[in-house]
Amino acid sequence: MQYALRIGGRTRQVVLRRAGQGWHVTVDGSSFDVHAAVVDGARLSLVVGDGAGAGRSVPAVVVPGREADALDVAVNGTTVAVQVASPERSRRRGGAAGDDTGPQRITAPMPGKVVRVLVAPGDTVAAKQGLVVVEAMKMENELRATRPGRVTTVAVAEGQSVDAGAVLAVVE
Amino acid sequence: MQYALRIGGRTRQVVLRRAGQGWHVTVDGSSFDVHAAVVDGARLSLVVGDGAGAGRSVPAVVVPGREADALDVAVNGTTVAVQVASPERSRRRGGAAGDDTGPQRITAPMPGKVVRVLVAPGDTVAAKQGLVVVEAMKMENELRATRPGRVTTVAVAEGQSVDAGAVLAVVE
Amino acid sequence: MPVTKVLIANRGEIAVRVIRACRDMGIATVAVYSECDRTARHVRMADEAYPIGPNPPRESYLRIDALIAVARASGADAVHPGYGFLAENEDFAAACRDAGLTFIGPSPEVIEQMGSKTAARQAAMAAGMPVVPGTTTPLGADVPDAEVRRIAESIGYPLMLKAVSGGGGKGMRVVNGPEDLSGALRAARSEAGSAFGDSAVYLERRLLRPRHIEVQLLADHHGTVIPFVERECSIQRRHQKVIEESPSLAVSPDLRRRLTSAAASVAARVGYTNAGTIECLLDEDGSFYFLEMNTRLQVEHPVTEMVSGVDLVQWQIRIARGERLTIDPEAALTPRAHAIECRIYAEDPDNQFLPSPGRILRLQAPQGPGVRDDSGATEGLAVPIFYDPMISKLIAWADDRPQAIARMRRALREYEVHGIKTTIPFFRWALDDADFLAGRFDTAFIDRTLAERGGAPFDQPAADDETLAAIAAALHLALGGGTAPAVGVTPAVSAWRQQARVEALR
Amino acid sequence: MPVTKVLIANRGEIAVRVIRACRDMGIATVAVYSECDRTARHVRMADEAYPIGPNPPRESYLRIDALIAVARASGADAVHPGYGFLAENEDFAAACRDAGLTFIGPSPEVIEQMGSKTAARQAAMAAGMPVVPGTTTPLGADVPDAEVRRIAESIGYPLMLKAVSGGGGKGMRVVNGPEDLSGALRAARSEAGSAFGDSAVYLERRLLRPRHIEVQLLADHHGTVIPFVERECSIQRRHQKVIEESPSLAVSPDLRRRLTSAAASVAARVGYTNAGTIECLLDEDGSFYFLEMNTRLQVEHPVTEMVSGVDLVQWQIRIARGERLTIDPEAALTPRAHAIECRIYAEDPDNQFLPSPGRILRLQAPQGPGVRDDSGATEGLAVPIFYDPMISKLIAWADDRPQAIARMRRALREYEVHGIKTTIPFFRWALDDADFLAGRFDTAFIDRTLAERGGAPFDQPAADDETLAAIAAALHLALGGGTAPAVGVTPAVSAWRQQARVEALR
Repeated sequence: MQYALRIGGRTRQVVLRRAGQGWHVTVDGSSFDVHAAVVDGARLSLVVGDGAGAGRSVPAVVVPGREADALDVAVNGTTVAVQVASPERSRRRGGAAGDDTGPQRITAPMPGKVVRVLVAPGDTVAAKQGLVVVEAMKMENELRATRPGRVTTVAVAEGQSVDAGAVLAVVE
Repeated sequence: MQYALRIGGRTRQVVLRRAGQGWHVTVDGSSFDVHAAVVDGARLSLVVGDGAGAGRSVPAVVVPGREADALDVAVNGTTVAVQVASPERSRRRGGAAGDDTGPQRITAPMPGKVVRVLVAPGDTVAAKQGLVVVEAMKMENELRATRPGRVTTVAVAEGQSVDAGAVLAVVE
Repeated sequence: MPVTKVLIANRGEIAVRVIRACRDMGIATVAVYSECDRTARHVRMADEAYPIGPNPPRESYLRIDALIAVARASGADAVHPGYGFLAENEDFAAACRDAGLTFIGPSPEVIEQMGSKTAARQAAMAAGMPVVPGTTTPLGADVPDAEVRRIAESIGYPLMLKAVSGGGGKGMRVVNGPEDLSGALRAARSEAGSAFGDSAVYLERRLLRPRHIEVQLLADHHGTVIPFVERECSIQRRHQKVIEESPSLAVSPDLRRRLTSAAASVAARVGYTNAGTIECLLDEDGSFYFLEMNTRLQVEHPVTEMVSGVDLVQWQIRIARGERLTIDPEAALTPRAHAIECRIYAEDPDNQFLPSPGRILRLQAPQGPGVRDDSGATEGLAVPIFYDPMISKLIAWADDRPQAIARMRRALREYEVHGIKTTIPFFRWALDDADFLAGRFDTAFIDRTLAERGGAPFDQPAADDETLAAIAAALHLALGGGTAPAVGVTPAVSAWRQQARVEALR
Repeated sequence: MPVTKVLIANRGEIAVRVIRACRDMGIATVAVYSECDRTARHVRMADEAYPIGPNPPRESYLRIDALIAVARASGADAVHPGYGFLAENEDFAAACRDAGLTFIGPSPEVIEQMGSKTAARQAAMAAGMPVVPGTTTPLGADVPDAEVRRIAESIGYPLMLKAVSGGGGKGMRVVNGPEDLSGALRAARSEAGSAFGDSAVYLERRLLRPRHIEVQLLADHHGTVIPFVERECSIQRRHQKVIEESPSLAVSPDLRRRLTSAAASVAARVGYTNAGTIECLLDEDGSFYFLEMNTRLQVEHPVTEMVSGVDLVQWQIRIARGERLTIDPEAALTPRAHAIECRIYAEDPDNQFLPSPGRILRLQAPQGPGVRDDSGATEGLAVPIFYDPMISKLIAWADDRPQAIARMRRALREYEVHGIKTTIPFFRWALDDADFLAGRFDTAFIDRTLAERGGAPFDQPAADDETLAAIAAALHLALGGGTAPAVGVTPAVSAWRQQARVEALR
């Protein structure tokens, strides 16, 4: 079995092959002998060592991520976002917010309610200037421009509920 | 919806009818207004009162029982064995162990290994006389006759593994 | 006054905490819930449950009329407000008293007096406790910006802009210079108005590197006030505490004596009863200043419980019943080892600690010696967006601070919360930070840390972790685990499907 | 002696407990496991894991060669034996020493001496501690029944028949009269032989209504022996403790002084080191008798940890490292409030406490103030039939005994274990029993209770509970929940299906 997994901006090729009681695993060419056991639908117990169950104990919790075909994998006290790569998926991923060039797409970091819109299309804004205030969990969070520019779109109105990731405004 | 549920040797007729946000429930003719919410596949939250969610809070955990069509229902700190009754099931249930008359069927209370058989068919045994010793979880458990009688069947041999409920011996 | 059945006018972990105290004392409990809290832990744990309205707090947990009606309907004879929501609302305390209910907290009069931060500062001064220089009267919504600017200049920058009726860091802003004032004033007034129904603010000189130190008190109806060993609460983000400990490394036995007796004097002077906390700033030179009094149980009360062995919530109930305090005052001021608390929030520490609500797909709390987890969450339930995103408080106790920190590290490593982001990665970082370990910090610790790190994530997988994650993900997929919740194999999914079915049946 | 990486030669909750202590101290851990324990909690928690054989203990957890091999392979420099299995096996302790490993426990010589119950009795007598009248030399398998019968008559009935190498109630039988002797002898020898590899037994006078009281000790390599406040362990079934508490209602400060100093004398006399426990019988007239010494950590050690604030497992490691005990002896003998422990077994209290193994379909442990749960179980895992059926120890701590009991009741009510039978219903009954509450009990409490109840179940649903269960069952079915695991909706089921798939892939 072979999987292309995108982690931290880089795609890894993972090849699994049954070997005795365990698995012979290569990740981008590096080899590991792993014994794997399912604890429940999300919990795996890995023993990385001789493939027969002796070695480093790595409990892993694997749950669906927020995006399609994404997994959040918790190992060793950290959570790693894994995108299961496939051709369709790669196309869908273009144009994410937060690029250093091009238009700034200001998105809601969490679901909430727009309590105040501080700018209108056509406004010129400075870096760090507040654009939209979203309330969630009793806190007001002012979302700001990262760089100076001109507001081209305000996509929400005061009082509107927004989902996480929803575009609030675009600054060019 | 209607269910015939066997609890503590008695069958109850439970009728469920949606009523507003909740349920109107009758158990053998007694009425209850219940608001029910699923927490997960085994956990229910019931509020027994006005049917609209106000009243006594009854968290319930419902898991499959050991027998077919059985449920173990934990409510109020106790666990109630519930048999979902149907015509086929009723027939299957005859002749349980532990009756006060008729043959005594000595059954394994837990899975384990038979370490010693103390009687042979034809033996006369006194009340409380040991018949078979089953080891489970490092403890040897001597299973005894409840009343005096004659051993008609020894169904197991030393060294044999047995499941919970397996008949070990019959004394008449 | 009788306390035989307590209505808990709150939700989340504090509702669970109060239910446990009541149950330890054989007292019946009544929970209330908003729509999204129908299956919440406090609802399932309580003896009775009553719906009080839609999700927004103003339509449920802040509705005094609905709460009093539930008390009547359920036959409750007492009300515990928890913290937040109506815990420091004198109208609610008065409404309970008027309805013949025992309010488990101080009198409405004291709540009102100490609830006004400006009146509280006056009370502290009258009791001889120093206060931070600042305005002594509230600045209402009608005070123009120019007037506020004039007052600000007379106090001097940097300063703090705070809600008169504030609490929990809401309606609070740092103002470093005149250019920040208008924006901060607008934000603070708006937050204060929406959180407390009062948009008045006041100004206070901002100490440069203060520690936030506070004194827990219990006061009975017979004139006894017991102060406890101080709590160190300087580790804050957005003016909300995230790590608390007791005792403080910065407080000597002599300072403890002076600080706690000053705090007790303030409580005694205003006729305080029940549990309360005097919050102070401790300056680098060892001087301390009254900041405000919280007229309720604090989030961080378990830290004091661990180092004193006293159950503060049970004492709240006993005091409300009219019992006399029988705690040895000397013992209360002698720390029994060391305790530390980490507040586990559904927040993303790598995205400015913004809330990260969602469904908890896997949850396993740490256990074992010296570890306590006060949680309001359960696996499979969603963290709603409407309320404070704290899901649990993890407390570690051990002989001394290094051992308590080591135990907390172990407990954080055991803690499994998956499906949402939490502050756990931040704590794992902080508990290894040299400044934190040496006790070199003040209230700006996190802000400085965030600035210094320049966006470097706290939850930064090492190359080795990424490789292990790749292996785990591949094996998960190979062994039949999917990626999509809708067709996945997690138990929460069956719950969702079932819930959908329930909805369809309605 | 270095302790930087500990191999834990055990499983279940005690392996988890030792991992936690190591982690609190920054020490690496190595777990071992039999086939059925591959996904057990201790395996997942440890830093490293090694398989040591098939499920029967003799083929895995009792294999000294396999354990030493794992220590070598993993680079562990120390071994913690836990309790049970090889914890009191002098050959194992010696094998560790020979392999250059630090054995976290006493020397093989002391284990051997105190492991022989008859030699231990002689040591106690030499130290001036009274012993129960009985045989002073072992009765091997070759001693004929008639000879044993003769000795029994010289001591007098009723008497106890005990394994010389016994422990944990195994190989122990009550003999009320000559007619019971042969059966009891056969059973005790067989159990002792299979559990300890030594079928020798001895006889002891049976006191009529004794309490089982024990003294926890720590002893370092520098001659210091610290005894702790006694534990009360009279609530037993099949000679195994199920409820323990500290302090005992039956022990006055004066008796505590005499009892603990006698216990410390025995330990000092034999050159004892590390953690150990002197078990005693306390007669109705206040006289106490040495019963045996357990040369290892006890199951019930958390009770002492809660009332002393001392982490016994961490001290075991520190003593093994050669550190000096720094615990204040007076503090160790001054109870800090009250603690009580209930052992949660996978047993059916309504079927003679027979084991009830199986899969745990739902598990939620209680939390909050004053509650500690030391558990080896996790949801979805099976309790294997091969080992001790204890899945967890629940400990409650509070100001005094009534409050500790009230808190334990609350914790038991919070405890959700479904899919298997447990002893929880028995504890719920016991904690409401008038005799237990008044402290009127001895070691025959449960046996008498069972006889008096004549089969009345502890887990007896009231009519109201049956009606609620019927409603819950019907709604469960109506809302899509099934009855059969194979097509059910429980999360464990997906795990089963997945496991099946894993098996199929192999």
